[in-house]
Amino acid sequence: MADILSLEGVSIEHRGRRGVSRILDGVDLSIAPGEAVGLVGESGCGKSTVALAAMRYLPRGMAISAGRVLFEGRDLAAMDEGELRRLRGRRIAMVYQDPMSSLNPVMTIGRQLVEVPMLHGERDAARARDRAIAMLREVRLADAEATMERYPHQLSGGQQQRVVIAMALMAEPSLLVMDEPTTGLDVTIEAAILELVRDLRARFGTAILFISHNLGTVARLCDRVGVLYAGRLVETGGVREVFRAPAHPYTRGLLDALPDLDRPRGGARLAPIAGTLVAEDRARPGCAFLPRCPHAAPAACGAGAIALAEAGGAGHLARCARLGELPARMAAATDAAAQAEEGPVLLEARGVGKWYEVGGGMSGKPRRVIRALTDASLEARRGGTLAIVGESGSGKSTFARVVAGLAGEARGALSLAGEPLSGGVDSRPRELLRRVQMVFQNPDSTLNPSHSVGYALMRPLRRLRGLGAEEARQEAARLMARVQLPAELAERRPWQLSGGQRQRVAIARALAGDPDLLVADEPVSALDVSVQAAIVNLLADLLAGSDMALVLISHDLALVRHMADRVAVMYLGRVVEYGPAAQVFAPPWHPYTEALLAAAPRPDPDAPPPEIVLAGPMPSPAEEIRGCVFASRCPRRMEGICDTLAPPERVFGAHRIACHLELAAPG
Amino acid sequence: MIARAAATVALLGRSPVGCLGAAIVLFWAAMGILAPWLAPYPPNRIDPALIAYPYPTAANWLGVDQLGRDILSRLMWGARTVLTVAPAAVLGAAALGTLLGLVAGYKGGAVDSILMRVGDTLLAFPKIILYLIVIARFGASAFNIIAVVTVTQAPIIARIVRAVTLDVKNRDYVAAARMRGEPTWFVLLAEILPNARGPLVVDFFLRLGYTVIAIGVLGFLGIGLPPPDPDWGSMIKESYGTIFVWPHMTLIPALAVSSLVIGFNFLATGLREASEDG
Amino acid sequence: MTDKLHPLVTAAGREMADGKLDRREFLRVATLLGVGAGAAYSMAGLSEPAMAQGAPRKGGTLRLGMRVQDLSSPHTYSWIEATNVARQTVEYLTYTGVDNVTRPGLVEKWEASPDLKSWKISLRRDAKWRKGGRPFNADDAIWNMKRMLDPATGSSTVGLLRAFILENFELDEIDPRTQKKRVSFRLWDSNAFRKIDDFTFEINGKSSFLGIPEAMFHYPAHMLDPAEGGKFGVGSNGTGAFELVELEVGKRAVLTARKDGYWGGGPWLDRIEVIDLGDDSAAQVAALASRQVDMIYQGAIAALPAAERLPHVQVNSVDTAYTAVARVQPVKPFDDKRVRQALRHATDTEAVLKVAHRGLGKPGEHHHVAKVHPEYADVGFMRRDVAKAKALLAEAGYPNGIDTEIACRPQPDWELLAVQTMVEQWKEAGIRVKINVMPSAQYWDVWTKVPFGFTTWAHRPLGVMVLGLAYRSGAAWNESNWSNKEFDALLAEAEGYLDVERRRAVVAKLEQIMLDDGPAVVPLWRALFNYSDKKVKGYRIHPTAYIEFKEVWIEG
Amino acid sequence: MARYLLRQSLNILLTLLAVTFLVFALNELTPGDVARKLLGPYATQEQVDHLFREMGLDRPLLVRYAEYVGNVLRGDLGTSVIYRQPVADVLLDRLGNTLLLAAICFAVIVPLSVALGVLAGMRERSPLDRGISVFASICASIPEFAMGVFMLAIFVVWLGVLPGTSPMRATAEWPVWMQFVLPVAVVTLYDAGYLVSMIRASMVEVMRQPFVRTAVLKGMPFHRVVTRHAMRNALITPFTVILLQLNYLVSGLVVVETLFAYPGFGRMMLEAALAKDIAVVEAGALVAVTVTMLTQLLGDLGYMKLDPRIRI
Repeated sequence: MADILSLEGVSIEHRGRRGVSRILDGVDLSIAPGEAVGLVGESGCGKSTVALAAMRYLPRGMAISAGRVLFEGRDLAAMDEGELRRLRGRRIAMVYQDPMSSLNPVMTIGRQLVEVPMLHGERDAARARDRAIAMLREVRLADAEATMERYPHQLSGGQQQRVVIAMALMAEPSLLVMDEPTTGLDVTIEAAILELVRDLRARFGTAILFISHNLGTVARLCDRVGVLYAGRLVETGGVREVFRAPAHPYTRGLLDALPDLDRPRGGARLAPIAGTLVAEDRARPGCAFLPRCPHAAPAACGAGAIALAEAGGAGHLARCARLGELPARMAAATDAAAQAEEGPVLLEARGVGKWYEVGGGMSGKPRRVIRALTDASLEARRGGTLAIVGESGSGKSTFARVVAGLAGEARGALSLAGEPLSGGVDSRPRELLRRVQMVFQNPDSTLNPSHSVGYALMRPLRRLRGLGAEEARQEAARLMARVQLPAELAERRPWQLSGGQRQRVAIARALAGDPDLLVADEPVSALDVSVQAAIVNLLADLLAGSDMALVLISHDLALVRHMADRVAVMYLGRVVEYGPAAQVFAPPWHPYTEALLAAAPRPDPDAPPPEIVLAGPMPSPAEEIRGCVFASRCPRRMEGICDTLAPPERVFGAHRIACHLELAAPG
Repeated sequence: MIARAAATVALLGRSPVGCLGAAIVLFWAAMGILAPWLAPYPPNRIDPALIAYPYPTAANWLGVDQLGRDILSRLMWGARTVLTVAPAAVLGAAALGTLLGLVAGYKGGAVDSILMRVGDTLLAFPKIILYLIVIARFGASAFNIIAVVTVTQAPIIARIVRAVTLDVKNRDYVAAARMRGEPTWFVLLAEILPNARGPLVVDFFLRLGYTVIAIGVLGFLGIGLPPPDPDWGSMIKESYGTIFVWPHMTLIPALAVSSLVIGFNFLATGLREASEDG
Repeated sequence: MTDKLHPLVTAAGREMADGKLDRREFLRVATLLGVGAGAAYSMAGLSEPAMAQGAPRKGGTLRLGMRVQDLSSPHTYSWIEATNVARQTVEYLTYTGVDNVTRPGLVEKWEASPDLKSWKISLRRDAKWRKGGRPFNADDAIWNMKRMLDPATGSSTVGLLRAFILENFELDEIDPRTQKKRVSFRLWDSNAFRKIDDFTFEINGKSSFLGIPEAMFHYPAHMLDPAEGGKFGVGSNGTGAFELVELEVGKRAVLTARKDGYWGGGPWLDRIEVIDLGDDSAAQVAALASRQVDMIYQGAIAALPAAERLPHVQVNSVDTAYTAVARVQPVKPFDDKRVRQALRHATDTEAVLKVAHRGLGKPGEHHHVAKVHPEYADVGFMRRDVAKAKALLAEAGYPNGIDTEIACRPQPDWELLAVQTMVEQWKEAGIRVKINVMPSAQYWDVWTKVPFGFTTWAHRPLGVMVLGLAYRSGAAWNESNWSNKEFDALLAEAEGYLDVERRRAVVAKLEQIMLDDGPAVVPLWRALFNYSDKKVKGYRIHPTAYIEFKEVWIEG
Repeated sequence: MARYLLRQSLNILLTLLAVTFLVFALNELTPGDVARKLLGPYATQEQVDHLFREMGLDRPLLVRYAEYVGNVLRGDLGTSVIYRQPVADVLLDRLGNTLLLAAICFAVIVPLSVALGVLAGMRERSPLDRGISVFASICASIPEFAMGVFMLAIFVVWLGVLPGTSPMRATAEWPVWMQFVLPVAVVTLYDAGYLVSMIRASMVEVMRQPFVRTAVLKGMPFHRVVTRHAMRNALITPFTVILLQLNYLVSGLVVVETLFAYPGFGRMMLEAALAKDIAVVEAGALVAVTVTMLTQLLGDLGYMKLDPRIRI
């Protein structure tokens, strides 16, 4: 049967004020009916452009400069507006990254859904409506009729994405283009959406072009995969072949950079890919990956265009000049140095909580209490890493901010090396400020765009360590060396730095005061995988041999597994499970921990589908919950107990689980 | 800072509208600065002999007004006046508004509520009455006009700065600054304020345009800068009655004031586009 | 008119025959003393000017562009605009013409006692109230006169007749500010107004006063129907030729012709619409140019060039003693008379007239007596002399000139133009003056207080009148706080002479004192002007800016 | 909702009190004497003093303010010094005229600027956008007095097809509607220029939103994407600004009213303020502030209607 979609040597150029740049370079890709093809790559590789090209909806300034995009054999470029309209929504539909902004905020879900059949030949509004309700049921939205009357903002992120998927499937298209459909969603929601898509695909037989930076999601859903780098397809093949036996050094790098959920701390050092993608790489005549490739041979790789070549199994192609000469992939080496013993307790939290009052007063809104964090008792030891894991809204960041003093006065007792660590930064003495520092999540906002890197480092040196200008300058240079940043970056502004570099500066800044406790709130989650690994390694190196304690906040279980000595699992402001990493990652589990582990995506096509898929959204932190906070979503909820009584704490040595279930001690 | 300003100028260079705006503003600025040397006559020199034929001649390129004063010279000196008073007034408003906006946005709570309420009241107050009362009380002088514009525009600027502050104060770099024990003034001025620069600069030029209009309106209503020193609004008012016979006396200053405001607005548009693209 | 001439008429006639009394002044005196205008003209050997400009035509509407003010209390009107509307309904007892000659109005004739203290007033019998048809009688006149002189009314007529017929007395109240008893005034005698019969009454004053008939033409001296309690408005009763039928303050007023016959002949117009155009001169011209109005009450200088060019518009003007003076108070640096002289020497009054008033009028001569005044004495025209001004300043101890500030009003526009022109002229002599323009209302709050100001002075028929009001030591309106004993004495002397030549001789000295020591720069004498459509006939502009519509008609 | 309305009403009352007191107090600061004003420059000082006492002006400021507020609450706005009429009469008449002018302007401005703003913003930086934007920017840059002067020069002086003043009184040549043409045109060009820029900016922003892409990729024709999906969203942000124009149209037309001798509210306020006619100024301030606050309230309510995300 003919391909649904095929890209034949498609090149796309962007003409802007800064000249012409090549976004895609000779991409060949085809999708057969009912097939799911994944497209992976880091940010800036051009994967979203492929999606838009498939719908002939390129942003202004972009145009196809070579090649053709064929839909069911017909060139999209040759179609007129009317034909295109009949195609869009009817034959090809799209699911987008950010469901909230993809839905019109001022129209009801129902109207937005009904539009699709009405645009494509349906005359009977009632029939279109029935169809919309049926489709909402297909995407397993609980109350389909009521959802029709709702506005997008009244739904949770997961529900919104289900609506978008329903909208895409309304006309039963033959191709569904999904552009990062689960990015930004929590892992449990992501798992549920992926399951839904798998299921729908099986029922409707829709072909899927699935675009993601997350190798795990691609592995879970796709038949074939293409790897993009700098606008070029560097490797393509069956998902199993590519993930098991990656042929291109870039693909290998991507896979090796990921922490492994099954390998604990000290198990291995991550293997980052050196450098970052820069604009010049796009125009490189030979291999675009050359400057970052550990196996590059400039003579062979930089000479001229490199064709896709057979790399093992059927249909497994890679674009590498040294395809045959590459050494076999090596198992990551264990790093003995990282296996240091934990020291004495540095940070101790006893019943720490943070409730906010919102509304009331002059705002005219009713007063509500947001229970961001309740009754958290944790400790971090010198030389060790305390990881706090949970989905958004779990209170993990609130804990970090309470420790850092950014959340103001908190409930409960917090102490640092036995001394009380109370109040916000404004009331902490300078010495205490110096001892607790923080690394933030977002590399875009961690540095002030109006200050140079050097200034950002010198300022804390002068304030926290009281250094003079010249001393501070020298010390800043040392700090930069310590985080492996070239000295000349000191004069640069944040926007002239890559995300990874910015995060290094942020770490250097946090280290400036030579702190005892470093709080890192999702330090790598906004970075590309290849860069992520380098930062993780840097943090590990910094910790090794120091008696600094790290509090790591993360949603990524694999990363936590890789870094943590102790792990706390949080849900809706409460610690539901806490203990040494090894014990937390082994049964018995809190049902929530279990669900998180099941949902965590693994870049393994043969990993079994998750057994537990959590339904529904997390309740609002403003709700007062009498029983277990997890009861509303718990797959093992016991009627009458879980939603009325607070769960008891079950203690297995240093391992604590807050659950009503009679959990067996590890045997 | 300088590099950034230079980059902005370079970006502005790519916006034709922005270039045109900058050219107009620079033209008038040059006229104003060079008026003492370029103006063919003293701006207030009255020549009764010229009243009989006030139209443009070789000696008076733009003609003379009803008192026989050279319009070109008055226009140039008027540019000097308006380009002194308007920027001073807007800078005053920007300073006051920025301070209030920073404090309101950063402190939040009651301070915010009170400051914003005061600002709202001021904005709800009919402006013309405020102008009149102040000018009736303290007299029509450049300083008083600056003061009134400062007071009436500050709340608007405070709103802009407050919005930026509310956004920026939750940025991580502000948290980082607080974590190293920086005093509030430092956080406000060194960490938050520079990030409001973009919107403030665009607003600054738009506001300059409005202020030029406001000064013109005051002059036109007869409560503007005191005569005889040339002020474009007053020039229009003084000669408006003669529009049926000597339209040039009115139309020329009207064109001047319009072109300057257009210049400022185009410049602001150019800067906004530059910041969007940059 | 009268059966026998007042002795002073005979005396005046003799003076005129001797060449001592100006013919115009004779006319004024003779008519004030009760001689009919026609008779007075013939006594003076003149013929009375004809008013008619062709055969009047009945019908039509005249639209007048003028501020429409509140009209509710005629006896306290402060502005001519208000009286211009009201006068068409509620008339004056007398009428002083463009020629300074006072003619009968509701009064048919008057006779003064030889000492000018007692005046016998006879009313005409054919003037009837529009409502009720009752004739206008002596009770009506006395009621109006008494009401105007009542302190509770607050009429400016008091100022005119105070010395003649009022006396001060202390009230029982204590003024908390001054800790003295409050002072008020009342008629000096219960017989001050005495009714003789229905159409005759007597006014008895405590001192001599020639100006009674003119005082009855004072702008708030409207004769109201006593039944209406001093109020005026739409439908109010009156003896005049028109009825007020619509009034919207600030917008418009409409008058329609009386239908039951008017005593004075006419009116010719069916309807008068007064349209408020604001103070903006351009609006005036625009309205005139687009024929939205037929007449503008007062021309603004800014609108003059345009009005002159409109083919259908005619500019009416009349020379007056209207002016505005730049006067200083005796505070540093103006405490030195040389500085005051320098100010005058530095002023080119011909240029000011030309520039600020477009040449309409006469250049000022720095003393407040105009050529139109009968007792005007020519003491020489002071040409501008910048060098002399500088020398005087240096002499006074200001070799580098002086810096000061002048207060003035933005309305009427010529005043501001004149100030700007003078300021420019003074600058050359080293007198650097800043201009402080304040709204009119505000200026009238401070006009007697500012050290340096520019103040309008209205037209008054005699030169000594203004001198007495504005320059006599301690006078209420002596805005310049100027005090000169010699001047005061001479002024008192001049006021005592009915003989204009003798007065002129004294006035010459007064003028000389003003030039030497006086506080004022008098830049010009205005010609009052306004605009009317050429189809408007029978109208002559009056130096007081009063408009009388009963003789006006619209040509077909 | 009820809570919101209650709070807003309180808010309006407080602001009204604050503003009236401010006007009262500021007026006290300005030199001048109401009694003198009533009697004119030529009245004697005794007459002035007499009236001053009679009007109770010798009492303390707060007492007089309290009395004023009391009177206002009873519906008595006082008497105008310049018009010598109850303030209510003067105010209602002028306000009526202004409201008529404002209503016509509003009815022209809003559809015009919405249409132009949407047309310009739907395709950012297209020739149509450039054209409309530059035109709007120029219109908004020409001050009303200058625009009035230009129009007057063209249509009255040069062409002679329109009347130069608008006293709202039909004459043989100029029916009332023709007298409205110039004031409305001046206000419309100036104000619409500003609004078009606002709406365009908002429209550009909305057209960049992913949901517009969603609509296009549903297969919806562009004009329907604009009218059905983009327009309503694009009007949310400028909605308050559009309503705020009412504010400007009621109390900000002083220049146009002066230019064309239109007997309106703005000119009344100017004259009253110049003449220190405190009763009129106060009443005018009351009206202006009420209009401001009501438009804000209306804006909030309209917001809620337009944008389901907003709840009050």
